[in-house]
Amino acid sequence: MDIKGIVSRLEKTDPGAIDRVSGENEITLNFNDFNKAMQTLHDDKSLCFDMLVDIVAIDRIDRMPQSHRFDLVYILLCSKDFSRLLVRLAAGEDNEVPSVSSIWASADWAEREVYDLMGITFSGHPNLRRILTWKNFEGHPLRKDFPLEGKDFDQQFDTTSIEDY
Amino acid sequence: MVSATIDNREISVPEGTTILEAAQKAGIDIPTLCHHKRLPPIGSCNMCIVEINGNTKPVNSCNSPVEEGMKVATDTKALHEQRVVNLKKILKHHALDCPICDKAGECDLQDVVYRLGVTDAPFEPRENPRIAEYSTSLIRYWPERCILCQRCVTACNAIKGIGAIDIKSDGDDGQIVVVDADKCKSCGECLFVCPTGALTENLSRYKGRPWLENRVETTCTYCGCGCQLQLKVMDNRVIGVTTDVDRGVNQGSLCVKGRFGYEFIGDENRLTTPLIKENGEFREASWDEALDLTAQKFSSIKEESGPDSIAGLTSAKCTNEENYLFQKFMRAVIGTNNVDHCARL
Amino acid sequence: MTNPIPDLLKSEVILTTGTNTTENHPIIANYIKEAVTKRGAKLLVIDPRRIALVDSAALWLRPRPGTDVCWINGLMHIIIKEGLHTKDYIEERTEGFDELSAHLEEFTPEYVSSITGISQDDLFAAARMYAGASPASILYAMGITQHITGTDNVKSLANLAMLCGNVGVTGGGVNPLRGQNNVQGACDMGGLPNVFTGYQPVLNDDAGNKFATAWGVDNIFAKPGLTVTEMFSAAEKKQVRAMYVMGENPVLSDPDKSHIEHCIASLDFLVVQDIFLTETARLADVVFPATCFAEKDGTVTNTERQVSRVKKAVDPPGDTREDIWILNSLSARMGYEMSARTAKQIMEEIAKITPSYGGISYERLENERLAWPCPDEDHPGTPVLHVGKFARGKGRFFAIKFIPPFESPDSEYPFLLSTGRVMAHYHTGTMTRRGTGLNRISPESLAEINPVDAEKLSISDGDMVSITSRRGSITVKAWINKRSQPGMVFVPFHFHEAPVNLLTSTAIDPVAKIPEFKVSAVRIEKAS
Amino acid sequence: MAEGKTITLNMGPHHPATHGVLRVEVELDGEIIVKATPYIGYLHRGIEKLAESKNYQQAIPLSDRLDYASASANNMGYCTAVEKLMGIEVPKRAQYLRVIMAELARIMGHHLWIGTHALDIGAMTVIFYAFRDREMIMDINEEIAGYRLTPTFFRIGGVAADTTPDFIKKVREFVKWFPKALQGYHTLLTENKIWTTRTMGIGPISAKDAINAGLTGPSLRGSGVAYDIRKAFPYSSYDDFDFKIPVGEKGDVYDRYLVRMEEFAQSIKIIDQAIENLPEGPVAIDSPWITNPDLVSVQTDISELARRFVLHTKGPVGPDKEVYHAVEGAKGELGFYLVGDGTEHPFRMKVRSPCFYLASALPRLLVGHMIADAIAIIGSIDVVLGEIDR
Amino acid sequence: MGIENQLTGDNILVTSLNKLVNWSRSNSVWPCTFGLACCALEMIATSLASFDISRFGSEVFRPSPRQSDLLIVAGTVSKKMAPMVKRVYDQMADPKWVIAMGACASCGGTFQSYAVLQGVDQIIPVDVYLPGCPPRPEALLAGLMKIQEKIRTENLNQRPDFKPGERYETQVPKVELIR
Repeated sequence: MDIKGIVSRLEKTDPGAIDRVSGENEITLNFNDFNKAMQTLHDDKSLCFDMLVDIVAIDRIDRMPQSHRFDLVYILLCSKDFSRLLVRLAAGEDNEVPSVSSIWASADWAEREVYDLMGITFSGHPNLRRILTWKNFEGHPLRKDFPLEGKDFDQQFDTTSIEDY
Repeated sequence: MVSATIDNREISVPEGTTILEAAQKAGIDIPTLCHHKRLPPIGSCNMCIVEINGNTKPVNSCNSPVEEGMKVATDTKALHEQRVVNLKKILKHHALDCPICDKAGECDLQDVVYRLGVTDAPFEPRENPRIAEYSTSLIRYWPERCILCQRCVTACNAIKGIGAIDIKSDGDDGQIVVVDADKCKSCGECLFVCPTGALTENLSRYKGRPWLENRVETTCTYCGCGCQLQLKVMDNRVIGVTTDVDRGVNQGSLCVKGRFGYEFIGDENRLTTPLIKENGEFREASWDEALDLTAQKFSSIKEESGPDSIAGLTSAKCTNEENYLFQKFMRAVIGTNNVDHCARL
Repeated sequence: MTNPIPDLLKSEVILTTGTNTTENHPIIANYIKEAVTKRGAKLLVIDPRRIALVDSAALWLRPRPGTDVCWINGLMHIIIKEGLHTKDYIEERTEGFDELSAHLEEFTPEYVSSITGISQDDLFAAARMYAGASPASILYAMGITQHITGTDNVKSLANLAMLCGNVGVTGGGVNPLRGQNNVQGACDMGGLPNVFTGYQPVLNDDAGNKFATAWGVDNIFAKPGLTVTEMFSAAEKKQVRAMYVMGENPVLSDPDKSHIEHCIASLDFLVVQDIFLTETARLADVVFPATCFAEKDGTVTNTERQVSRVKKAVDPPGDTREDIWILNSLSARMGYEMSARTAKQIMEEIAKITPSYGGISYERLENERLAWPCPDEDHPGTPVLHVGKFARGKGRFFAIKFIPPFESPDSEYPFLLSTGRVMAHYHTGTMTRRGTGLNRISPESLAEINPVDAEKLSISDGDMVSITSRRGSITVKAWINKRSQPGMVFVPFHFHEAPVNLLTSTAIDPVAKIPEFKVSAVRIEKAS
Repeated sequence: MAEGKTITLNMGPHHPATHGVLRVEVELDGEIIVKATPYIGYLHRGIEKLAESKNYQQAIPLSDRLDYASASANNMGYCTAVEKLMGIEVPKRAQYLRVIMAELARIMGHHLWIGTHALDIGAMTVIFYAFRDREMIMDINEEIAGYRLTPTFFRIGGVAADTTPDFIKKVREFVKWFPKALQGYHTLLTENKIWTTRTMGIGPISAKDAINAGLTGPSLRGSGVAYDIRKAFPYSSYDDFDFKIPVGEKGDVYDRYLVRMEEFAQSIKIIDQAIENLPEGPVAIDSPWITNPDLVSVQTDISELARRFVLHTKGPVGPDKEVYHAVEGAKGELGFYLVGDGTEHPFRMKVRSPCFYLASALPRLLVGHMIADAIAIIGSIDVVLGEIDR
Repeated sequence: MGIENQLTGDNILVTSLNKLVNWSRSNSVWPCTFGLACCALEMIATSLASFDISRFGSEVFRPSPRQSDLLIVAGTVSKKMAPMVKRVYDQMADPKWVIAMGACASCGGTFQSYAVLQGVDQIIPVDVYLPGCPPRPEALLAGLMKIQEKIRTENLNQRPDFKPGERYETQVPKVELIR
């Protein structure tokens, strides 16, 4: 289904959800009715985006004070006609993004990875904890203000300092 | 105000601004080589040619002013070919030593070649290499890399008003020649504006590439002008000084002390540990021992003959914060007003 | 400086006296040349030496050293006689004009030209040039201040500027060119015996109490302390028994070197804190290794009162610590805990108790440079001083009498010595004589002697000559050129091989206590 | 176990059958798996953070080391994504060469899969035959790119070098030889009684669950969904070749095995068509902003030397845009989400790794099976830890 | 520890026996399958038909550290994996040797990042470093030959592991029953 069809369908089911449409397959959703819109994207018969391909978190620290810091892009796929849709959501540094793991099972690990590397918390996630780094790792590496070589690059490494789940 | 269109973009600029400045203000980037923001227009490289009102005879945009109702095209096919031919003529004189040249990585010639996508230079390179006739003890001239763009000569005359160098001839053996040897103060103005590696610093033992070193913006430590300059630092060593054209009162230009006086920072006989004199000889001491001895001496002298028996000399070479702390130390801790510094020398 | 440096581009006439700007302030010389060549300004140079500025000068007066008050009064005499002074500006904004004009009666052109050696029509041309143009700015430096009449010279320049309505206007002003990168800052920060920070006088009590409470100390003496020259004489008389020298090299930079060394020897305890083992540090009991400008964070104030940032680029060598750390730990060991640890916190502390630095903070300095006085956060700083009305209300004219210099040439010491700086070196050469670069430019000390004198003393260029004064003698290489006047010799003071301050006298200006470096009587002979 | 007591067993991270450093904490009720929670991150190197400090050309070797079993397939993903960001078109010959290298890489990946998968279940000899054929592909890699496992043969705007005569000969040899070898695998395994009992009906996943869990590639096609990026979103002139998409029905280990074996054959068909009608022409886009000048002209020509220096220090500039582009890697949809910011460094590079989602589906696959079947299931989804942890 | 305790001291009888022990050890170095990343594939390729590590007596790749003498650290050692590497090394019986295969194991290689241990020699002693990313199978065989050469020229009581305290003290891992 092409972008115009999707937008018109969404306007009918939950009006005001779409903030703006950009590019050939990207829509931006408002924060507070984000969860409902995603649910309709998945359940609605004619849309049926039944696969969440990936969740991308981008740290836009350079435009910090004026606008929000993080951009979350959900890549959805409809397995009927193999059409792809990018859903963008703007998230500030401290607000909790509603989790979509109840809608798509693949979101479970994807959201854990975004939490681990970027530090965005998801409300309603079954067990939101670190997945790639270890339990007592401080900081979120993919943030722009995190040094590439880590905070203790020049100290002697000691294995007992690593605690894991 | 004069209004004209550049690449069908409406612009209106004050009388007398050149087409190049107007284009830059409108965000159009015309390739240039001999133009420098700090210098008056030179117009020796013909990179910035534009077509005016459709006639195909190109005009240098860096030194021709905007007239009312002028229609300018900055990037047509003919212009591109003409620029490529001009660039090839310039490249004819240029030596093949990018890998060993200090300026590689930040060289304007490289950027223009990369941008215009020149892929060959059919002209015959020169047979006999040119012998350098201009070099000061601090600035080295590589005649083989000189593209005769005359930026250095203009800088020496326009900014510093000295006029110590000039260009010999435009032909095959053209190079910089010294007009008046003892007028040159080695201020490095020519070095600063040189687009290629023809004029390089002849001082620092350590060489760095622009993407390896980081540049720290600071104020010069010598005279009272307070020029803003950037220290080039590579693995904890200052290897050079550069400036930024639109920073501070000096707008990019420096004097010989500011540009070349950085060797003392990494000098080997810098003091590195506290010293205490015992019967005429200095011996190294730890910080605690030296500080304790000083504190104890000051306190005992203060008790015996009062706070006014101690005097302090701060310095005009320390920062404001250090001066403030010093006089606070003398006035609050020692309790005397005997504080002075060398404002009088 | 009352006006910022770029203001020079707006002045019609630039009067420079007592400053070799091309060698000591090259960037300001840039602006002067740009003003002269591009903006059509006229340059009036009044300097005994033939400095490089003279090439682009419209008129060059060559007074005998030490006669500055005389020719300034002479110019004012002519301006008033020809009615070129700005009457309404004087009426409305100054006081003491009639007393001044009465005093100027005796400074007729003939009397002035006999004293200073400047021809009469030069005096008339200079007076008409300066008074005719508005705005006109005055630049001066050590050539004016390093005399026993230093304060009088500056006051007379102020008189001249106010006479022609050139103070408090853009392109005008009386502008001292400070010699060092933070000498303005050091004075602002209270590095003087008689003032706290921001020139709040020690004498007035509420300033004293304010600082006492701010620093949590019971009381601050309301008695001004000793200046540099007085400190050394007091040390000789055992009144001062200990000294703490930070970043200074008085042995080489203060006048009468042997006197200084003698006083230091009589000290009980001397602490020196510097980046190299200088001549003074060698005589010290304890030496602290300090950091240079590339190894610390902080701010400096340049000659146009602009505060700008100094940022740390490299780590200090060996076990060297920052001066802030040294002072903090020293005061902690003497029982007074200083709370501010970093330069940023110290600047906040300064801003709280110094009105003129009130609005200066590191955040603001990140993207703009502020000229004090800048009382609060959103004040843009004041590039031009005394706009509208003078700081003290009305500008006051002073009737200054002319006093000859302390030592004038006589039969036994026929020549006049003046000390100063060279382009490639800085002060005692602690920093500039380290590397190879600047040493190649000017490797050694050169005494500039006029060809006429060289002829008389049969000295040729490059010979070693010995220069002696009542206090000592040095040998130095001669450089024969037209820069010095006949009967005058110029020697730079950077080189410890030829310590010229052996010759200078300790005569000081009564008010500013600045020694008379520019005029000493000496004798020159060919070194055997 | 009496009274419902269960044992918790730690499989990995150092375990011969976990294909690398995957750790699965399994709760056993006797032999039956009651609960399984996989732990990953033991090979997390921060490739996405490293890519942000490199320029576009320097990040190519990083993409090599994502799914190291089939290196060129990742290069295909990264380079086509960057070219889509910069909006440049790669010459035809380079596209064909890229297809050949990518398909060879897919076959290499499947060789590793069939070898270790069979070894885990007990068929010792398959790995020897599989790696013998894999060596032939390694020789081809070495022939044209100089390195066996991580050739880094792709460049932005084309490929690193043109073909050598030996390369064409070796590829033709391999295309002629491989179907016979494939037939060998079939005789070894497909009708093998032990193989079928150990794999049929084990670890089934319905199409709906597979899609919901984000599975892609052979594991999804095993459940009957014919989703292949080469057909759904064709790239690098894949639509010039005709090949079939093998699809299973029940989605168990055996179906996935059949799908991959069929993919062996299809890839050979693609390579055959590509090598036969390899078009003439340049192998790299001839834009001075992107392609490096050849080494000879650099020694003699200043403009080429200057251009080479700028290309090596700065490199091509990515416009201020965001783009998502996916390719069909050996394990599934390998996507790159690239954010350019007008400089030569990528502002953000997110790798959509298929194995990440395959591993996340493990709990659903393992529960209810015996511990021995877990080995078969892990082998059948064919995860590579370099791509999961990035 | 077995044979060393009885054979200390340097006399004729022992030296020849010394050679015998070293000869037997060097020709049957059993590596532990410790594949972490891309180097693991080259290690597998080395152990299979085309490069055939069994010519050097090392074809027996023991999965459990208890039965292996040589630990080939093949691949990037991330900081999360480091304790496991240390534990596997500690569980190996002495005498044991270590090959750091590839640039990542030797010095962090291309991955100078927050999550990678810059060189496995920070946590365990390494005998042979193999450059390459991944090293060619022939390089791995060359490394193995270096190890064998080292074993052959070793004197029995030189073994650091023989004298307790010299080598890395075996850290007894915290074992708590996982409920």
